[in-house]
Amino acid sequence: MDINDSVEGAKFRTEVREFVAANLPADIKRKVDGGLRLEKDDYVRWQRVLFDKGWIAPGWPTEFGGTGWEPLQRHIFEEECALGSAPAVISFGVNMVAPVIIEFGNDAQKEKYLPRILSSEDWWCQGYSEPGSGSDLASLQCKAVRDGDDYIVTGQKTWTTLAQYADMIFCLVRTDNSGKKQQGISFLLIDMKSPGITVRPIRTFDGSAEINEVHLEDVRVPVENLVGEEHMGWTYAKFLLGHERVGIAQVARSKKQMQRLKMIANTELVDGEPLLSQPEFAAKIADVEIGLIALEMTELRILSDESAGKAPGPESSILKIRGTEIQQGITELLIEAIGYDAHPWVPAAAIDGRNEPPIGSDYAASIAPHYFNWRKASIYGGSNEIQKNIIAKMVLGL
Amino acid sequence: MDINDSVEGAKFRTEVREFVAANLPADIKRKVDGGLRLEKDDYVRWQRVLFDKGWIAPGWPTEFGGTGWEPLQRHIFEEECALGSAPAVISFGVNMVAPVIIEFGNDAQKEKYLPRILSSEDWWCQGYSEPGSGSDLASLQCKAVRDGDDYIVTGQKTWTTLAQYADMIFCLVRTDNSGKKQQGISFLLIDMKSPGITVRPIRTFDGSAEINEVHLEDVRVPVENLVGEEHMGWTYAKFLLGHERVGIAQVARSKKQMQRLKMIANTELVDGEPLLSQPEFAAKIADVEIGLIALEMTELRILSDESAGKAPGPESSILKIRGTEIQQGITELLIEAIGYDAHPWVPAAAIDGRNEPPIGSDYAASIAPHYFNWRKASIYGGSNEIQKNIIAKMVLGL
Amino acid sequence: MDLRLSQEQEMIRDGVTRFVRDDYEFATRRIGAVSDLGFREEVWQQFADLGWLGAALPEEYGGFGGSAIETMILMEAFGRGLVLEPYLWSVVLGGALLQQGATSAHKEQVLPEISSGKARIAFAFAEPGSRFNLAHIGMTAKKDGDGYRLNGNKTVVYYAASAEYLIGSARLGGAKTDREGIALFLLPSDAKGITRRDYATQDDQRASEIIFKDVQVDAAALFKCGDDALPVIENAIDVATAAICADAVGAMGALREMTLEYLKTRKQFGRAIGEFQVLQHRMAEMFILEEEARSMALRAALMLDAPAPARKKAVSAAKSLIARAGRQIGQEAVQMHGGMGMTHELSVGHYFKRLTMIGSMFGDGDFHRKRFAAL
Amino acid sequence: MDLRLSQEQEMIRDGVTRFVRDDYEFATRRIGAVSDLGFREEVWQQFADLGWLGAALPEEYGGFGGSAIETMILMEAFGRGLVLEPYLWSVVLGGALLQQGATSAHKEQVLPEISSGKARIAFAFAEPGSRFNLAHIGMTAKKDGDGYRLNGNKTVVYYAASAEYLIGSARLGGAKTDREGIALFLLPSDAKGITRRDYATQDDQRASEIIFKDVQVDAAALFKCGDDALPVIENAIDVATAAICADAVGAMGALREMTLEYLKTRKQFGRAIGEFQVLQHRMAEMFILEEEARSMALRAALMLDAPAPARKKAVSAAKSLIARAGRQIGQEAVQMHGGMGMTHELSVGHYFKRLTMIGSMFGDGDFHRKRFAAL
Repeated sequence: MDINDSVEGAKFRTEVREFVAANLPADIKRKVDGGLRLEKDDYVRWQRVLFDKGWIAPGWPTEFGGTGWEPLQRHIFEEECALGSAPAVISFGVNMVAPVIIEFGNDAQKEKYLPRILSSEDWWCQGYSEPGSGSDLASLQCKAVRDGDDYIVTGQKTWTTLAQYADMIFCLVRTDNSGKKQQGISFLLIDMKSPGITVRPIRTFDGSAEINEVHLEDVRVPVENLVGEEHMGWTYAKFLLGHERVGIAQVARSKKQMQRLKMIANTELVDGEPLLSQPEFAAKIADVEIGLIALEMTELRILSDESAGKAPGPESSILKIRGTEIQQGITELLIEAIGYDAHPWVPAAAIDGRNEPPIGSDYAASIAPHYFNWRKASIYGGSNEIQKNIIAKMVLGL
Repeated sequence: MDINDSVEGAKFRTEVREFVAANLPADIKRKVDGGLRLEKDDYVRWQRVLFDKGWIAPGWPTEFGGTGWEPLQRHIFEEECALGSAPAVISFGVNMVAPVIIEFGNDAQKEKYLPRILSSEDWWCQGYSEPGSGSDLASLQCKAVRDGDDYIVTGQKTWTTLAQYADMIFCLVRTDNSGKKQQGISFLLIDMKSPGITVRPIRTFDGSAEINEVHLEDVRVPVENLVGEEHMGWTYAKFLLGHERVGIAQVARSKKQMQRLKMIANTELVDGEPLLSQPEFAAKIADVEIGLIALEMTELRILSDESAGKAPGPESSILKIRGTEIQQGITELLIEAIGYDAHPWVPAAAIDGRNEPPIGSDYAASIAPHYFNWRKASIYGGSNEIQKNIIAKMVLGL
Repeated sequence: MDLRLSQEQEMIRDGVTRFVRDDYEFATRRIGAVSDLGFREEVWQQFADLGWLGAALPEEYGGFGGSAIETMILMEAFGRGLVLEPYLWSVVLGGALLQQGATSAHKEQVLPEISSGKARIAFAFAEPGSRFNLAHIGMTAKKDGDGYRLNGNKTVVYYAASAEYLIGSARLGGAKTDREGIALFLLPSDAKGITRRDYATQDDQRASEIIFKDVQVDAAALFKCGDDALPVIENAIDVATAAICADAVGAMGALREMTLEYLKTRKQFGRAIGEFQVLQHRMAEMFILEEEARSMALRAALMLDAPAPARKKAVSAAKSLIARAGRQIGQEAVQMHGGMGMTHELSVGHYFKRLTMIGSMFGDGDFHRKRFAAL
Repeated sequence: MDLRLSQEQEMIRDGVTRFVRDDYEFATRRIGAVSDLGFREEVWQQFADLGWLGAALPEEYGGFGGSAIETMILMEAFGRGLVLEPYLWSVVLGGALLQQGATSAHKEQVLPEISSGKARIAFAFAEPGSRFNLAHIGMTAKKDGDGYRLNGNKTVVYYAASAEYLIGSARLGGAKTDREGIALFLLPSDAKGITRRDYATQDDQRASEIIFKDVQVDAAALFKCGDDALPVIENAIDVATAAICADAVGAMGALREMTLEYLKTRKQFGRAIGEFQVLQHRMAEMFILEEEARSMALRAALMLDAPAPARKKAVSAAKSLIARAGRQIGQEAVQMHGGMGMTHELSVGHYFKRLTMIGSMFGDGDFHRKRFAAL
């Protein structure tokens, strides 16, 4: 055993680090470091940099444009991108719909969509949740009825992250109502410009507008946009949920936030002493930091098993639960750290290049909204309650 | 509103305090203060002191020997007894079976048993739990079959606290199996000297032997020992569970333990400084102490409602849950406080008047066993899980 | 010991509960929230007419002579409705400062204006870098002729823009965190040399950064100084802290109720999610936390007249527990509402934000735990 | 980065797992627990014969040249069986002290006796009042002719009664908590002037209070002194701490498994209690805690060869998390077993006690969190 990077691993780490340092646009880095709002263009510019380098889709098979990296190598890549202040690659295309297309799609679909995902020409969003079906995803009602060479899709999707930017949506739709609710679901790729689609923003209580309702009214979707077999969509959805383990824990991004927290706690003063030197606060930081170390090591153990050929299993629910708890824990300590400076609500401060001077310290404005916004982390993407159900049933056999 | 004792309340408080100080035998006080083992005789001696004063059964109607105190006055009494290092009055007779006899028993039962309970002539124990029925009390199997003027009782009771001292046991027994499990249960008073009763100690993992199995094999119990109506025992059992709120939170005893914890944390040194002055440890003590203050105030609110005529309700589950959490929290901090001194297992140290010098500090020996033993607090007497079920169903309507 | 409300107190409770339920719905509240003032002047007048502004003020100054219990009753109801009107700041905090600290001239002038709704007060006590230390005062008051000249910066001064009077803490002498050398000044909020930067807070309230630049006040503006000033400030902030604890209890109660309601109606996997035992136990824990918070807010109110160490200990115990309980109840309420809990449309998130802001107001949980343990 | 076991390591793991499962049942273990020695000499010899005593010791001293991973594998299995034999104390801690600190004469003499099972070592490091500070040493070593005279008290010296050798930390000079002036002595456990008071610990292990009164040792008994002694002690205690973390992980695994089994078989309200969602989620949390603990024990073992600051940080992170996880898992396991969990007859309570004692061994959670944060 060896906990250190291998010689090749260390070389690769340096390569990624230097690449990010040299190629990440300075304005994007500034926004990420300052917790400012990223626009669509920011994401796309960075994704195109990765695309040009051939690093946009490490998880794909090499024949479609993947890198052929081992899981641990991918881990290094993710870590160095995050530590270098690169924005996250938006998952919906590269890491969500693409693996489904690669595994279950036909050749035409692969030829049509994969290159456009690689090049960020298409922005994808995810049409899973509906108003009536939150944690109980399989109870979805959005209906697709066959009509000639088309499906006619009617229904509503919700919590659709960044749908306002999207060119395409992958949807779970109900094509049959007769059997168990998990049966009769199909997996459709839908052009967001199709007539009958309306996107309505849902404002969240932190003040941001990153999620949406997507209304579909008699939307015509060519049958060629069906992935795999009709009624088999639940299988593909489950494949997707269990597929992705690299990065789910968000260890590197939490490390980065932890650095920021410590910097801020070292700047804030309590009766002239840094807050960081107050034993009670230092203890809380240490608890989260120790949890983060445990999370990273757990992720490495799982990735190491994966490198050794062990199939992805439900243990990744651990990564989701602890990953979000730690992210939320850091936002909680951040808001604690700044005291009254968390009170002013200054939406303009989230925008890069603002003219007004900050209220309080220059890092303060984004901290409370970030704390509020991040409550979503334990709700979206399979709530932590659902993750615990999965562990109880799939791992513990209860 | 007024949070202070009324003039009469303050006078009464002084009266109780002085009475305890003057009448509690010194050897009993020494044992209670040192966390040493109390023998049957210690409990009985103190109970007889209270009996002679007329204070043994404050909760009873005056006609049977009660004091006629208001709930808040009883609270003062309980507090001053505990702070004065008096041992607790053993509940099974005075506070458990007696209220049932008073409410549902016949005159003969009242005349026979109540005076013997008041004078501590009879030691009672509780025959509720069985090996197969823990939290699911109503599923009990211990069978009573009518035979002339007797019931013949066969079955097993378990977790019977201090049954080794008992003269009498009050038992829930099954007299009918045909309906719902809550029906067909009867409430019997059984002489522990009856042929067919065997008491077997259950050693607990802390090393003590205060609980027992009680085996009943064809035990003849006169029909006159049936309380109330046959098959109606579940009603009486529920009455008993909901009856007693004064003292359930054990606030005064926890205050006493809190004083001890602070004394010890002030004695133990970390690099020459008292452990109590370490911010992390001081914070943990403060959290428990604040919880204790909240518990006391919650109890006072409930007792105040009761004084105003509001019937006891399921809110008392709060007192049970937080009361035991706080008791356990204090034992946890105590074991933390003494470091390595918790490791030696010195059973002889629990006995008053031992000759050996202690290992480590003289307060150390009882701390780890007490921490271990007190894990029972959240299990016995309706586990904290059951208490939360009660709150969810009875208070919140879920 | 008597924890029952008087008949008059029960009447106030019924009245304010009815008002919040019927006349202060979430949609109505929004009108105030988006207005310039941040609340509705007519509601403030209504408070005056109903006698609430004077409920806990002395009768000699136009009040009704009530106690901290009246304040608690009102604040709990206001918390339940996320009421925006600056009762806490003007009546409770401003009123306490004036009652404890002011000259009779000040009292006779200002208190009747407060209880009648004619004027409001804001208290500028926090400064950049002061965190929760009330003695951390860098603003200076220099003797200048018959009066004083004030210079300094105050931060997050709640409801300064809508107040006619400002009370400011300033330093006549001593180092920045000395307990001595502090003075309190009462001045018109539009005094020359005052610059404000107004903003909304995370929870739809209003506050300002205030710069005092060579603000001239006459000698009568000084209403407390020497060794007495800080104890007056501490007492008033304790009074306000007890009140905001009741505010939090009201918000917790509303959150718990709406979450309970959601659990009973929202269906997943073919049944109401309230049938899932995990959520039942977590709701039970929320309920216990709320009851503990209620007990502590009551106790803090009842102990406000106790000697300073006992008063401080009770207030800090309450605030420490309530900061923690408010965070947990808020987080659980959002979590149990799932995605709906994240929306701006539902009130859940707004209660969550309010409880978060209350968490650090007048000192966060750690600050008060430490103050509690040190006493 | 490579986290896979080698083939040899897998063989050791399979062997020791089988041994604990088949030959170290709870009833069998009891024979050792109630014996005079506190464990079974024949089991110790079996460990020697199976190569476990030498698994992590250097080949030149009769060992097999394994690493901290071999120690981790053995300790986790021992933890799973609550194994009583003093592997941790004699082989891991004693071995680390000798390897890092001893003269070659000592190593050549003692290490082969350790790996062959002929002798055992105990390390007397804690003193009354020392708490977890390894530099807090009041025992004195005075130069006396060619040797030294030792005087002082040591507390809770694990498995001193069954050890042939004692290692003691003593002070050649300096004040009680100075990092300098410390020396380590290796001496026969029956040296004249040594008085022991032996006892069982809460978790069925054995320990002693030891008084050193004018104990004469020759110059060769001193095996480390000056600035080097404390780093050697700290390193050895870190090695032992990493090992006891693995021990704890084994105990957690056993507890989690037996609790899971109980949940699947115990019926209440007409169904297995494992069907209650509250217990399912709490079991899931137990499982996560166990996996975190396993990750941290592994990481601590892998970092033992890193430079001292990184090693200390990794060991303290692990011990801090494991102290907390061990407490929670232990408490939950007892609670979910209900009344049965309280009995002496079932092993649950014994695992609980073991995890409690491990919690404070070599420093409790707070101590290690503080050490972690300070580095």
